Amino acid sequence: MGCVVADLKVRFAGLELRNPFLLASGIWGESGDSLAGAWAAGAGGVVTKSIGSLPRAGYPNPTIETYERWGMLNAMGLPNPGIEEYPREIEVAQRAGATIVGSVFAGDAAEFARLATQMARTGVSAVELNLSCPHAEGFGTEVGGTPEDVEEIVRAVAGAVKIPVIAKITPNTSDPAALAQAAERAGAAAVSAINTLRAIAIDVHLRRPVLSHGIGGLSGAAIKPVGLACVWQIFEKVKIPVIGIGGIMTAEDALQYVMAGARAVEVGTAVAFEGVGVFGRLARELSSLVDDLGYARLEDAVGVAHRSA
Amino acid sequence: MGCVVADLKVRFAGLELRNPFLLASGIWGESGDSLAGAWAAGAGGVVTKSIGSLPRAGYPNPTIETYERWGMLNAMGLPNPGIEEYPREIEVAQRAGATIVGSVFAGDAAEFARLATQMARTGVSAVELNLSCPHAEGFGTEVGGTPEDVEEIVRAVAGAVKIPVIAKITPNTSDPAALAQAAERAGAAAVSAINTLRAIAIDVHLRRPVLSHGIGGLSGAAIKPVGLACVWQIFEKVKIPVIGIGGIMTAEDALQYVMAGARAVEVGTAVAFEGVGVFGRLARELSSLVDDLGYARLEDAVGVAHRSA
Amino acid sequence: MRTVVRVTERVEETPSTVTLRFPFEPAAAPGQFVMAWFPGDDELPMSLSYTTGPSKGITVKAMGDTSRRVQAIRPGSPIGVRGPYGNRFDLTPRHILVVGGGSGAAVLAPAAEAARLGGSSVVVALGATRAPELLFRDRFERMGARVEVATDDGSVGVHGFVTLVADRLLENERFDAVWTCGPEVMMRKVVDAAASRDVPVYCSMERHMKCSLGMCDACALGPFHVCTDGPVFSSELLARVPDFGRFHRDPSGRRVPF
Amino acid sequence: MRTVVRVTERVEETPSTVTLRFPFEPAAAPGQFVMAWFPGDDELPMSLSYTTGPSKGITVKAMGDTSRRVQAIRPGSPIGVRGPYGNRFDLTPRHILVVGGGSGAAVLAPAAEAARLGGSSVVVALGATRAPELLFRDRFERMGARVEVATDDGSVGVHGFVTLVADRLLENERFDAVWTCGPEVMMRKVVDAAASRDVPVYCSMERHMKCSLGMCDACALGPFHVCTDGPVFSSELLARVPDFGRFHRDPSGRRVPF
Ligand SMILES: Cc1cc2nc3c(=O)[nH]c(=O)nc-3n(C[C@H](O)[C@H](O)[C@H](O)COP(=O)(O)OP(=O)(O)OC[C@H]3O[C@@H](n4cnc5c(N)ncnc54)[C@H](O)[C@@H]3O)c2cc1C
Ligand SMILES: Cc1cc2nc3c(=O)[nH]c(=O)nc-3n(C[C@H](O)[C@H](O)[C@H](O)COP(=O)(O)OP(=O)(O)OC[C@H]3O[C@@H](n4cnc5c(N)ncnc54)[C@H](O)[C@@H]3O)c2cc1C
Ligand SMILES: Cc1cc2nc3c(=O)[nH]c(=O)nc-3n(C[C@H](O)[C@H](O)[C@H](O)COP(=O)(O)O)c2cc1C
Ligand SMILES: Cc1cc2nc3c(=O)[nH]c(=O)nc-3n(C[C@H](O)[C@H](O)[C@H](O)COP(=O)(O)O)c2cc1C
Ligand code: FES
Ligand code: FES
Repeated sequence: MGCVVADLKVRFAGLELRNPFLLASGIWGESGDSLAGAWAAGAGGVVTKSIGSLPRAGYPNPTIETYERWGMLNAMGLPNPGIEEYPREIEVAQRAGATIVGSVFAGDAAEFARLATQMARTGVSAVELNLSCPHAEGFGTEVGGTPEDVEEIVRAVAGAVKIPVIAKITPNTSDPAALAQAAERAGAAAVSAINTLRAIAIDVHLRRPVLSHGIGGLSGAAIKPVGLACVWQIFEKVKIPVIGIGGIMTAEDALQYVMAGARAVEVGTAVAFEGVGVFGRLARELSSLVDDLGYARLEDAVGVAHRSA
Repeated sequence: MGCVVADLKVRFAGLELRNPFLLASGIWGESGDSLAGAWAAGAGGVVTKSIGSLPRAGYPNPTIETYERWGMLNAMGLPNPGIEEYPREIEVAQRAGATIVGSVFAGDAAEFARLATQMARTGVSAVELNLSCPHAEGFGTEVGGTPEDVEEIVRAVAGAVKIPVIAKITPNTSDPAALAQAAERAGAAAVSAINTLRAIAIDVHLRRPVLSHGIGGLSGAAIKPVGLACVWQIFEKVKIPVIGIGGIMTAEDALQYVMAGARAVEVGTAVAFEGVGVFGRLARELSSLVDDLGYARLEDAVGVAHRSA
Repeated sequence: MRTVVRVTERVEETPSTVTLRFPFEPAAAPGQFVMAWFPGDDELPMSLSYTTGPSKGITVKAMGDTSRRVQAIRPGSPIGVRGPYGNRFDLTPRHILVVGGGSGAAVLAPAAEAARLGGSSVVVALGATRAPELLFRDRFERMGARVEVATDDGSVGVHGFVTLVADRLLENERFDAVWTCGPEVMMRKVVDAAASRDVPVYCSMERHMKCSLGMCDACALGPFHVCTDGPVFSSELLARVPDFGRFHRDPSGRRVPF
Repeated sequence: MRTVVRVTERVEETPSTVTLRFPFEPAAAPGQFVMAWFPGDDELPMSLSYTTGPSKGITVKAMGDTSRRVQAIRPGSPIGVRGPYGNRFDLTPRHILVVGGGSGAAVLAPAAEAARLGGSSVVVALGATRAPELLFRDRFERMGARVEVATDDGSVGVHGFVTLVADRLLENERFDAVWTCGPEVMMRKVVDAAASRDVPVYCSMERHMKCSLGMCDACALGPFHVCTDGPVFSSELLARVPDFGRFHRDPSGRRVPF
């Protein structure tokens, strides 16, 4: 690395991140040691695995399929230790000094509010609502897939907690911006997009779906153009900050999200393909790239691609 | 090739195709010579470019972006010679003996019915309704993105023409099966899925979207898992045949669609990456593969993956 | 697959023609083209007028709105480049007649250069509206080609179309091949003239282009696509194409007679 | 990245252990594992008990429901295999003590074979509930390793845990390294015994696995992931892991004490 000068700090929704790269929910986030590890590797912050009211084992294996380096399919089934057990994991990450966003999932608005309240009590910096898992029966898009659902859930949570509420919305919709607008109306401090795309893998030799759950969610490079479009469309319709997610593998990918309107990004599948060292590399490379392009601060690039469009 | 014995013929919705591989709409389909060329290369049938009431130049360049070998983004903007000019192109393909499906797009149900009627007059074997272009202002998903829209349009067309009506539906929806059910209710002979996924590409050096239209549609291998999930979900909800589309590059991809419930498939982006010779290769390889798996006829494999799920 | 590069050099070749040079690593061969995107403006197919080394070039003639704006591009400006695309001139013929009209010399010059380097002899019939518009005349001479010119206004060389020059050369000399690029009606005449003398002609064809990947059908030329089967077509192949010299297609795919 | 293969051979190694052989081309090293999918049933991490050549193998002990059903799999049945994953045993130590309990010998046998091929000497402390359950005893002997056994019921060898044998061997001989695989409480004892004698121990660890790609966090072991940082961990690293020998995590990520 040559001289790295560009300022990658981002401030939004009451959060201050040392760089825009958050560990995405569901990756390395079930245990406190792993959250701490992602932070130590250079993540700007970490989002926990989505936590529910009760412990869940998730779906049986197979839960994962990969497509070369460009895609991954998963149906984990929201495994998590449950909100009673989880605070001890958060504590481990807190001792390591990590900036933590607590992710929760629930079956209705009241349960979301209850969970978010418990999550807030652990001292996390913000709470992210998983309104968007495409393969969890009774959760995810099944309860948070319409603007009405999003509005009701976010309103309940925003009324219950003092920390910023981030609504994580689905790309499996005709109008992602409408979901973001609903979240904004209901008091969300930010929206994050996208979760995985509803997808499936079939094995022709075995004549069956590969994943035990059948339907899963597609992540990785393949979904970057889709995530970018969601962020692009959301940015044009809401004033609250947007967190971009989907297929970020390089600093350039991240900057594409920023120029489309994101203030921060989350990184998931890249951790599987490259290891957690990806966070250090992304931060270094983004700093150079932002500098090369003549920006003093990353924040100056937020949404700039809209000006020429 | 060793001995190729499996029967690839497919019969559905009044169509009989020599093999299940149709040329997808928008690829090689603006001129009659190209339609004839795809047929000569071994396609089981050809779908025309989507034709509208008037000639359209489409969007200015750039209209295309590619992602290595796994994806492509386009916003052509539905260029087409218009329904008055187009019959002479169909005639060229007819003289070559091609089985032809005429694709049309329109701004409302009445225009769809008018266009389909004109298309039917050319003698095509079926008409495919483009209810699903994600980047055409006033067309595509903007008029055919909800079950109500689909039902109204398909009903108008099915009442106006005698040839089979195929409704091509969008993946940019929370519930693709609901769109297919609407098409079935309204008298569609088949549904085809999927069209491209709404997506965008940003160039960070130029700080702008790459395509002149900004938003485009993602196709190619990247969308195969999504297309398969749409076909899977549609197959569980409708009785009419399904045509699978999205990212088919190999015979195995095609067979995945068939096992998920498709009776035929359309191939688009593979033509750009491999050339039109892809049709001959796919048919040869699928015949062997189907044979290896112990099926006498491809049709015996339709939907089999649902039995084990 | 699109690279954003900065223009390093701008050369006014003729009053209506400008060459832009830029760093672009991928290997290219004479005859090939790139899709050149002028940000905020159109993306256009442009033959590479400089094909060797890491610094490539395109030579743009002022035709319509975009190409006129392109001419104003200064060194340092970014352009998007993808490619190179298409096939190439076959360099094996030993005695070659090059027939260029208008901006056609842009693609013919690097091809002739490569042929000369390979030891072939090259005669160039070069046409333009008027003397200062003769593109790459010096470049052809520097490479050791014999150049014979024609101008519409007779300001230099033969008064009239370059096909007059080509006809005369074909009558007096035995060429192994003819390479031509220019208005299609001109190329059609060259093909007809050479046919009667049994000399194969290779035409660098133009059609409206969008994808340049052999997919969108915009550049259809009979059963071919100019972007992937061409842009260089032999007279033998063109004999099977009724479109040749008769009609092209506008961006909507409608047939437009020449 | 998942290959569907057909089982070519099924060997009943002990009353509760079955080896399945199958064609699988990717190169593998002793210590590595695959994710083996038994269609219609679970996908489980399984050490490769045969790592060389195109025919690989896994050796499955009847533990719970799935592994019991797996044992019924016949030659010709399809299984899905992805991998190999994880790190490998370092083969440089010259005098190695191998301590295997239960199905642990599955991963230790190919490692010991490779070490013997490399010229190292190997002593094996092998434990089981009863004599017929001693896994790969013949295989260890055939490769020229000295084998000392322990059984819970005393039917053969030392009556009691294999750690008794290991302790005695560590006391009487100077080993360059100890390799062990078996119940974690056993491995913890081996590590403690070797620590006092300053011999490094390499443990093949097990945790619940889902992705095996270092992503889902199911296999978290302190700051490590068994699937990508392991499964082989040195006693030096394990000293930094409070979980070791104390708790693992169930499929929901909850801590479960041993
Ligand atoms: C393979 C190929 C190589 C070419 N090489 C050169 C070259 O080296 N130098 C050069 O000056 N020109 C070249 N052209 C022509 C060039 O692409 C443009 O057609 C020309 O610059 C006019 O563009 P315009 O937008 O200014 O004109 P417009 O006013 O838009 O139109 C003038 C003409 O240009 C054509 N045109 C516009 N857009 C395109 C397009 N996307 N593809 C093809 N034709 C188009 C129109 O059909 C019209 O006939 C080449 C074309 C092709 C197909
Ligand atoms: C790296 C590694 C290598 C292994 N190698 C072998 C081997 O060579 N031979 C062998 O017989 N066993 C091996 N195992 C253990 C094996 O994966 C299973 O745990 C065991 O077969 C029991 O499975 P079951 O479903 O029958 O038992 P269950 O009744 O489901 O459970 C019994 C135990 O198996 C564990 N288990 C179930 N699923 C998994 C899973 N996905 N990942 C890890 N543990 C699981 C449970 O935690 C439980 O403690 C290995 C495990 C790991 C992590
Ligand atoms: C294995 C896996 C597990 C995931 N679990 C969750 C989860 O629990 N909650 C959630 O909101 N998103 C979850 N996601 C979605 C990611 O957070 C992210 O939105 C998505 O993977 C796209 O980003 P990527 O392409 O960088 O992976 C999961 C993704 C993967 C691959
Ligand atoms: C360049 C291009 C143009 C397209 N034009 C049309 C069109 O006119 N009408 C239509 O229904 N679909 C159109 N499509 C969508 C394809 O028919 C197909 O649904 C999609 O590309 C997915 O298939 P693929 O991955 O095999 O390309 C177009 C796709 C591409 C790439
Ligand atoms: S430009 Fe699209 S096919 Fe040639
Ligand atoms: S099994 Fe998923 S991280 Fe190891």
